Amino acid sequence: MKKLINDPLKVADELIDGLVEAYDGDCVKVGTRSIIKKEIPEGKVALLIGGGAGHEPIYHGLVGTNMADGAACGDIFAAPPPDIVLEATSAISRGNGVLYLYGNYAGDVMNFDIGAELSEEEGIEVKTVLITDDVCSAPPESKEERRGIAGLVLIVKMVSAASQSVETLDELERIAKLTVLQTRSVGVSMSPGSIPATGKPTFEIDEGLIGLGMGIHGEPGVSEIPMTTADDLTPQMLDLIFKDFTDDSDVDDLKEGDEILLFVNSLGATTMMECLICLRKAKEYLNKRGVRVYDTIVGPLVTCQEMSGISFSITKLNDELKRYWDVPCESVCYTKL
Amino acid sequence: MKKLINDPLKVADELIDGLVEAYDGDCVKVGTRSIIKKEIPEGKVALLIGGGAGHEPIYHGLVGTNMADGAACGDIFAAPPPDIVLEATSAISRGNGVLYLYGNYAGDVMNFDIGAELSEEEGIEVKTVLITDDVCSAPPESKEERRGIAGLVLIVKMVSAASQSVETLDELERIAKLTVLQTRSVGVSMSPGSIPATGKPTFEIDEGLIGLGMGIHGEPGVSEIPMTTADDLTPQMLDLIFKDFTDDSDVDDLKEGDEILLFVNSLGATTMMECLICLRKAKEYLNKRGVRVYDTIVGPLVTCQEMSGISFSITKLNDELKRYWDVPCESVCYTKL
Amino acid sequence: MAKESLDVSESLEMVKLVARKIIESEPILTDADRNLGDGDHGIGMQRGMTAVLEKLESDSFADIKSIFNAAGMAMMSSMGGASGALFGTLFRSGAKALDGKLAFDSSSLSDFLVAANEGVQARGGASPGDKTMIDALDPAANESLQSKELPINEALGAVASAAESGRDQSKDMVATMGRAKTLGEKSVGHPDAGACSIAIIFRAMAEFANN
Amino acid sequence: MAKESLDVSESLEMVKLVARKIIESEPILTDADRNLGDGDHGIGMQRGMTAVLEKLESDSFADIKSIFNAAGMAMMSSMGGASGALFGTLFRSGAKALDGKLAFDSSSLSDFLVAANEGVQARGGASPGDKTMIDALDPAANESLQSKELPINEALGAVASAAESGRDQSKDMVATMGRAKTLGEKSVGHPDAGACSIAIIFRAMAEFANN
Ligand SMILES: Nc1ncnc2c1ncn2[C@@H]1O[C@H](COP(=O)(O)OP(=O)(O)O)[C@@H](O)[C@H]1O
Ligand SMILES: Nc1ncnc2c1ncn2[C@@H]1O[C@H](COP(=O)(O)OP(=O)(O)O)[C@@H](O)[C@H]1O
Ligand SMILES: [Mg+2]
Ligand SMILES: [Mg+2]
Ligand SMILES: [Mg+2]
Ligand SMILES: [Mg+2]
Repeated sequence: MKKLINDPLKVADELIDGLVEAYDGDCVKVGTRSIIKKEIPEGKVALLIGGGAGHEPIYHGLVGTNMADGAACGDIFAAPPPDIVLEATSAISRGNGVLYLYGNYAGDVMNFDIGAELSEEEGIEVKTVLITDDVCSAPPESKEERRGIAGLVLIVKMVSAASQSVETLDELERIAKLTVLQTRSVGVSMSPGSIPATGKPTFEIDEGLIGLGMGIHGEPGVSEIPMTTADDLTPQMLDLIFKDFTDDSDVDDLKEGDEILLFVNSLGATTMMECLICLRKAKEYLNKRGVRVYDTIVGPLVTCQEMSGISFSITKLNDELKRYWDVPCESVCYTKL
Repeated sequence: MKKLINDPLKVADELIDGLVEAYDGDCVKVGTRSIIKKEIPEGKVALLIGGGAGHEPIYHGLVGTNMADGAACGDIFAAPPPDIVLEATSAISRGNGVLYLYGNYAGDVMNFDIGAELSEEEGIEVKTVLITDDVCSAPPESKEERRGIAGLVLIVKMVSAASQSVETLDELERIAKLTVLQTRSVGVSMSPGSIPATGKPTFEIDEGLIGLGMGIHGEPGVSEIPMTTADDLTPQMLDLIFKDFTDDSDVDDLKEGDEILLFVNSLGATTMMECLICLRKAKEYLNKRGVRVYDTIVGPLVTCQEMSGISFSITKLNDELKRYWDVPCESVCYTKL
Repeated sequence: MAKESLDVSESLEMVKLVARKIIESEPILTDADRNLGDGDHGIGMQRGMTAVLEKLESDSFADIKSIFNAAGMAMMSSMGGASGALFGTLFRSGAKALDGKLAFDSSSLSDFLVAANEGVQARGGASPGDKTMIDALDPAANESLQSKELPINEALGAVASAAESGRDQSKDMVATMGRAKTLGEKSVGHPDAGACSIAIIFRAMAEFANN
Repeated sequence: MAKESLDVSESLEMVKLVARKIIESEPILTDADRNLGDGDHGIGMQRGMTAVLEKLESDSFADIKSIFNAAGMAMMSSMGGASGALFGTLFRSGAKALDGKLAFDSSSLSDFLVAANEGVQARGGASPGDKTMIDALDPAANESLQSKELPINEALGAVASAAESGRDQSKDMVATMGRAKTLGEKSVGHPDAGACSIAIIFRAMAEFANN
């Protein structure tokens, strides 16, 4: 495999520098490896996202106009160290608290937690909401243990919009929790990505199988199932999301008349063509159930190098969430008029 | 290789259906396989783009708000047949002429020309401007023979913006020609994509080589060069663009103080990480020459299935083109606030 | 056994055989286009000829012209790509020369080929030597002029051989049109994909007429 | 030959050897994490230990504590990921137990390990049996309590063996923490990557003290 890089151990630093350039001046790099918005108003409740690199255009591509205030970036597939979290926190804090919003992985939780401790020592109030949208990674009873996968794009978009107008950190925390609660994803992986530093694939899988519920780093999923067609797989995956809304007593069922956001994500090597073919089937499925798609996103936004696979994410909207969704935004990862 | 599709011979039709769904009602399908905007004002000079499928999110993803009025879509890597061109033309015509704007490939030219003949028989005035941004595909003296590659995104964006306000087809033709003239691209390919129907790769290339100037369908380029680093390749590619502006007597040199648009495109499998690493080097190169990047786009927008490779496109701006660039737009392929 | 001409229903069967032979040859045509182009010629021709078969099987035809014209229309509107326009044009231009004909004889074959050759050259702008389908079509058209007095089965055999040797000669040519153009000298050594299709088309016709 | 303790400069060299051994073992650790996690443990540890080497080579150290603390800080701020926080915590928590110490003897080793074990369990929330680095660290800490009276080279040898057998036992465990959790029963058969690192670390220390 040919990768167009330089020193394989420096890819994370170099890609961050490139990302800052992609912002054409709207965002800047601070400290070791954080990207923050150039202009953050005094008194704003700040929003910090982040995670490991190698999943571009997330996470750090979600900073921008009406998007997150900053992102703390780790090395490839590695949570950002506490120092970087602290640097980012200090740079975006405007005296009204900082919300940390990131995917629920042990490494991220530990590093962000230490970063939060260090930030609090500097007098910055920090709260944390974990993104846990991957329904395959734990049953509804222990959904707080779930991983964060592609649903984060929908979640970060809405929480970012809310953060422009909320008055308190508590209020933003409430909104973030609500958004996470109403957002669920199911993914499959078909072939592995590789770690630039080693060139090695992150996992192995038979040519005839796909990993249902596999994580975006190649973490194991619920089961390996035979490779199948787009029209066969799509309903199976959506069934799991619908079932999860039903099984989880903290949320209402997804039912006729509901409005949702739909996000079809490619893990990288899966083409837009495939995503669109699956989207076509997903819409048919949703139409049949009378669930209305308020807005659709599709594309390779949450990737894992040249891994192939796809995920569906659904947010069940209410009037409040719809208001946040409607806010225009601009970032390298996602822009909305 | 695992592709998440259904009948391999139906991918083009199914992806178009999916694309229409991605527009959430702003665009609709007409005829066999065209996508058009739902609302096109009476008297508007209409803009039709198009080409073969399999390069998603272009071409048909470039229809939308302040983007193209319609796209005529062919099968995988095949220009749309004349009937489809005619259907799209009739559907978007509002009595003030239709501009065809598409990549210069023999197949496209022949089919769109026949489509234009059929449209003119129905009383619709048609003009054509070909996209010819690939500097590697012919010398400047015969630049009208060049292929159209990724620069089409910049070109379609600006011509679409202009089409919202021009009064005549001639005026839009003038603007399109100007935009094409000022837009130049250089691409490399590293590994092939495949044709869904056959599963076969579109070309072969040694593990240690990359194809400089290779077309987005795997058409041969100027030369095969040894695989190298991002920092070595990026300046080589930009040199070719700079040299072309110098060698072509129809345009001024790219020089200190100039403002440009910069687009770093992935052909599909090349990761955003790689694009960003190259972007970082490109910005360094441009800064050194005092050329200012007015706006940057980066991502897999002009793809060829799972082909890997990258291209740089540059538009040299003047006040007029800048005005068209500044217009906000929304489409599946590209959105700008 | 000499056969002076084919009637309408024989001509219909002949074009159906052409379609089936091309559909069968998809892998050969795909490989030819992979060498010099984008690898889709086989699939495109297959798609076109599938549409031709469908059209020919569902409609009825009063004369030879309408058979070839229907085939050309089916290709033109189902294929797209360079060969959709060109092979569509080939059959449609050729058909125009057969006004009112109820028998397909060697003289009609020649009229068909000359008109087809002109039509394709006008549409695509290629000339003999550019390494395109013209390099099989043009020799076939020339041969047909020499074979006007022969029985149709013999004329078709001669035309098919001319197309085949044109295809073979295209191997040594440097491409100056189409996707292979940028290859320059490196295009030498492979036959043109469109020329391969032409050879298959006329060989199938000859085979039909000789059985 | 029995050695009662290591002085500051010997301890410094010992930690440098640890760093070099881990760097060398990148492929083993990478493979271990590919089986059960995301395949980056080897690279992460390599990155961390490269930072440790740099730090230890450029600074001077007045006592044992500051060596381990510097190593922990270097890992914590260069690695990220679960192991950056955990291995950083290991060295920093362990260092805290060595206030003012100028010699690293078996009793210090035990104090270090007990504090490190506590620190890592508190930070990560894992317990023995969860199939994590704890399953090598906890047996090592327990062993160190039994070896307080031994010369440091012997105590380190015993601790390293305990860590290694803990690593081996982790093979049979079902993961209940970290990325491997979702594998459930399928996680059986592979050792935990972090446990592999622990075993390498203490084997390197023992090797140093025995040369
Ligand atoms: N201008 C032209 N004139 C005649 N034949 C052409 C021309 N351009 C292409 N061809 C023929 O078309 C063939 C390629 O067809 P196909 O692969 O279906 O189209 P595309 O190039 O659009 O992929 C070539 O092998 C060549 O014979
Ligand atoms: N909560 C935890 N407690 C103790 N050790 C853990 C915990 N989570 C992960 N680990 C250890 O970390 C190792 C993985 O480290 P590494 O691959 O660097 O981190 P990441 O999981 O972030 O990719 C595991 O093999 C395990 O030993
Ligand atoms: Mg990791
Ligand atoms: Mg083609
Ligand atoms: Mg072709
Ligand atoms: Mg790991």
